[in-house]
Amino acid sequence: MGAVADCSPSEMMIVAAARALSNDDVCFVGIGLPSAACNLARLTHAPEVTLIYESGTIETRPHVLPLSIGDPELCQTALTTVPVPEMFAYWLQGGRITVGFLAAAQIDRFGNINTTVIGSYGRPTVRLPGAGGAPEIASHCRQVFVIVSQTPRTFVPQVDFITSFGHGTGGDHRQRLGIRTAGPTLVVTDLAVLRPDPETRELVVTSLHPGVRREEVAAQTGWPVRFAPTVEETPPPSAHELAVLRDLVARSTPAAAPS
Amino acid sequence: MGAVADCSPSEMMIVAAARALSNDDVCFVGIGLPSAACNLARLTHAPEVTLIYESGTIETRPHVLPLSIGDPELCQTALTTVPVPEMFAYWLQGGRITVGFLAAAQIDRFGNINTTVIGSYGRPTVRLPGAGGAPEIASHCRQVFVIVSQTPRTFVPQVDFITSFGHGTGGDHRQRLGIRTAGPTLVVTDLAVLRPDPETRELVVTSLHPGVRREEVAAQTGWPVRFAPTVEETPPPSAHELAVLRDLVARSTPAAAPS
Amino acid sequence: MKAAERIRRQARLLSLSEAVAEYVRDGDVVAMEGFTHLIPFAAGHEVIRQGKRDLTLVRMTPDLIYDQLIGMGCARKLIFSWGGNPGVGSLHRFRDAVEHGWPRPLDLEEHSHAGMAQAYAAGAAGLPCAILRGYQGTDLARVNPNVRFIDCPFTGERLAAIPALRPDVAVIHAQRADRRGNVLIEGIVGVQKEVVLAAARAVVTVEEVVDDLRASGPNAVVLPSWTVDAIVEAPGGARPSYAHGYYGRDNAFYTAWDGISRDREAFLAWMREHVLRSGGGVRVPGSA
Amino acid sequence: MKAAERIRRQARLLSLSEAVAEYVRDGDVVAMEGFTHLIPFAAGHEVIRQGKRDLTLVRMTPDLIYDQLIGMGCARKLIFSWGGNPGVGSLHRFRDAVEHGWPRPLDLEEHSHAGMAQAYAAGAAGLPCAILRGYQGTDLARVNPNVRFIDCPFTGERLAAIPALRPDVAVIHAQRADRRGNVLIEGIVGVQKEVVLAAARAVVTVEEVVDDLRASGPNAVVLPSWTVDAIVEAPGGARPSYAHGYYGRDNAFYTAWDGISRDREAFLAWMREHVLRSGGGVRVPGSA
Repeated sequence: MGAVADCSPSEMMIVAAARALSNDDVCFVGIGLPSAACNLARLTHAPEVTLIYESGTIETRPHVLPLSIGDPELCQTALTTVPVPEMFAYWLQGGRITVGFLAAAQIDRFGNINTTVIGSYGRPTVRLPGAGGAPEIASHCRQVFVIVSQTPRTFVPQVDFITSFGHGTGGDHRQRLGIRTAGPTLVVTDLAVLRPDPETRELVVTSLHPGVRREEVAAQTGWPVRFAPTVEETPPPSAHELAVLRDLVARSTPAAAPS
Repeated sequence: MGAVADCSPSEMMIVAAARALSNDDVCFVGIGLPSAACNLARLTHAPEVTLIYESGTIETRPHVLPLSIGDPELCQTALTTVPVPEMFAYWLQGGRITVGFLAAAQIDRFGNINTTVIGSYGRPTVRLPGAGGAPEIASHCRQVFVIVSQTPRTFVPQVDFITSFGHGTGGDHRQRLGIRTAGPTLVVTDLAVLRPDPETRELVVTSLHPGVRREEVAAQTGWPVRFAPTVEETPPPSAHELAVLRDLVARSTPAAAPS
Repeated sequence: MKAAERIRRQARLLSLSEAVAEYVRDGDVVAMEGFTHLIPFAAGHEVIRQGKRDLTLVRMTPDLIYDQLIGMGCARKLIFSWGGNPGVGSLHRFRDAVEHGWPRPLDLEEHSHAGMAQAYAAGAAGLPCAILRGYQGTDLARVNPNVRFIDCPFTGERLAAIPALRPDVAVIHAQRADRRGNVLIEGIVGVQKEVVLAAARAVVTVEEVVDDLRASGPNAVVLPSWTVDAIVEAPGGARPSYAHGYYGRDNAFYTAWDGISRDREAFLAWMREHVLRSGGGVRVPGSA
Repeated sequence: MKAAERIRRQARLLSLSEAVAEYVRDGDVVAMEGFTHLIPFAAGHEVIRQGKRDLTLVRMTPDLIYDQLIGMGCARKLIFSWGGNPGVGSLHRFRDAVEHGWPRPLDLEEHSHAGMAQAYAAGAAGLPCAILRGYQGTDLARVNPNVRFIDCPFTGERLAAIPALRPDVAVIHAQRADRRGNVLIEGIVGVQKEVVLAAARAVVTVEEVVDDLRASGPNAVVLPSWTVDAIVEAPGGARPSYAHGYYGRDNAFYTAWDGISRDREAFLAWMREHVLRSGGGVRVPGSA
């Protein structure tokens, strides 16, 4: 329990997300928490993981976390940098990416993601940044990992706007739309790990972070969240994982470092 | 007449074709005679003419005539070299080319060009190389210049196969197909210069090379060729034009140099 | 023979004010591109100083440059695919215009990056539309009538189609131009080549005008002088974004912008101080 | 999590014979690309030596490499856009196969360069088809059922459509690979990136395998090791075509080929002498 006590929920979230990546993955990296998780993986158990940012930077190895999707660090440490139309056409749509790593403003019980508006599109109460690369990341990567803090505001029964299609209304909805990829297979939060039910594709809790109780997760979820038959406890961050993450955060611009 | 006497019909053809280019032109250059004419223009009256070869070489200034469309000389002397899909999409189809300069195996009275087969497509008597870039050069360049030796075999009433669409069956045929460019506006041969009639678009003789008689042109044309109301005499090559052309030919591979 | 004049440009070396005055017109569809890198801030500030109005602004990532143009009332419409302050949060002037119509209402045409990148490529390629496998299941296709679907004539697969983007004027920033007006772009090259080739007019600001372009290798990204109308020497013209090989991204200013832009008055005061009163249009705090 | 294995390749350093034996199979759709530059002759000769049969050969410009494969009876079909000996004349073995069915009949699927280049790009981009403004008024559209037309959903303009090219195996030659298997291509880059990304398998022969790729600038044309299956060190492997930065094009041999290839027996004698009996497969006359 020692390691847990002195690690923040955000650190636990990033570590748990990082562990999902392997050396075999070619990962399309979103900015913020996904970028932190992907680079932690690269700096710990998956030194050969291939990281790609939508700015066109292929096989990049940033020494610090980028603030933007196109920071100088990304191009300077990349194997090569291609034009943006090529990135989306040949590399993403071309089906060369194994994992798309996304954040979310809202995610619903079927893994659909909203980063466009809170409220109605025509008269939004909050205008969010919008789609960026996410819609096609969600449809073209072999699978999608989502990393997001868990609150009733972010975990909603149904998103206000489907920016990135997850499992739609569940079941075989993706296949019915002609989408060939697996979609969201993993959602890592500051409390737990959720995965889609094999049949209904509803997100269910498969692992609780150390010290987190089911009631807390239920309270932070906007729908009556279900738990897998066997719910595991997420292994706490190792001293090494924590040290590498904290070094990475410490040497990055404050704004780029997840708090 | 002095200059004429010691210049070959082929030299007269190349010089007459070269004169049609100006410094303002961005020219998509075919290999062989078109390449000789375009580079002669660049080395004489049009030093700023922009030459582009379909291998992706933009603004190239070869010191010797290339044998192939992608000789090292073309890339080494180019402003930049782009991938072939980009060349055809952004540069040719994008409408950035003022003149497409083509050769032909067969050309008919409406400027349609055949470089595919003599005889039927299924059972050809002669299988020619085929289309290459020509079909889209013919449709996307603002105008097309053709340079070809004039014989009854090459100047036919109707081509066996339309590889590159000229004026079709004449009149407004191009517009009816939704083609927005002028098509063949100039055909230069070893005997004469032909241009399309403004109405019918049939190729008519507008200029005879020095010493060439109408009967010779008629004898070398596979249809009853018509002559413009006023037929000019092509100005003979100047001593300078001839000297530059012969230097260019002399320093190029024998195979690349038009005889 | 004069066809040339209609399609062949010839780059002229102009001052920033001359170039913007001549090539950016009220009511234009204007695309100032640069994907995080090489954002043409100096040119954007000159557009604000000249008080251009009723612009349709086109940009994949509006970024601070369009937050400023929108906040100063230059735009009537925005065509975009991601409108945030990268890594920081909201573009508050963009939000204020969309949520409260201040200083004026802003029409939106919204795409994904993939769609918008291919729409620029289609514009450069002289196609009326782009096709992609995209927008499947998203509400973007529901709210944007410019996202339609066609069937592949061979497989029957349903494909998204978007109209080609063909701005009236493209404005980009690049590292170098030579004295003939040929332009070199290096690093994260984004959609700059596409937007210049897609637009009817093109203005390029550069870090420096040089005798030798110093292109790295035969396949460097070069825009020939005859694809550009105006070259403007504007050193630092991409700050607070960056220019690969010249200066880094001013992440501190991007972070500070969140506070500056949150409040209308604070925003206007900043613009008066740092843009309207500035001649060169390249003075941005934190870019020292 | 194992999705990776299905789509991620990992380049292995193999001998030419190993690579061709493992990745080029009888009946394959094979694309050996290289637009005049970097034509993979060494690999083509190894395909001939290993007696591969019933290949569908795909190449914009068949060039001497396919004239040799066709003359040796390796091909049942050719997908191409220009089938001549550049600047010299006919490809006689190609003509003999088309005109007289020797050594066996050859099916043709014929395109324009523009169509074929976009078909490769569509293959790389995971699209089922490419669209272009092309083939208007030509008989190519009449004789090739793979040229169809669609209407733009916005303007109604008629556009040509071609199925994406997705070869079973791509074979290219490049300047360098590093020890991890990353590949650098410079100069006239043709459609090499597209064909490698479009194909199910990819073999790359290189002039040299080095510690440092020495890419010129951040935007050099590089194929990551995970897009390639086999790297083969084959110095001179593009002769008699050329390798920018290494050796020039053997125009004398291209010219001589006209005489060698005109006669069936002379052709066979040349192939026996210079290809079948050669181990490395990179010995070509005039390439000294």
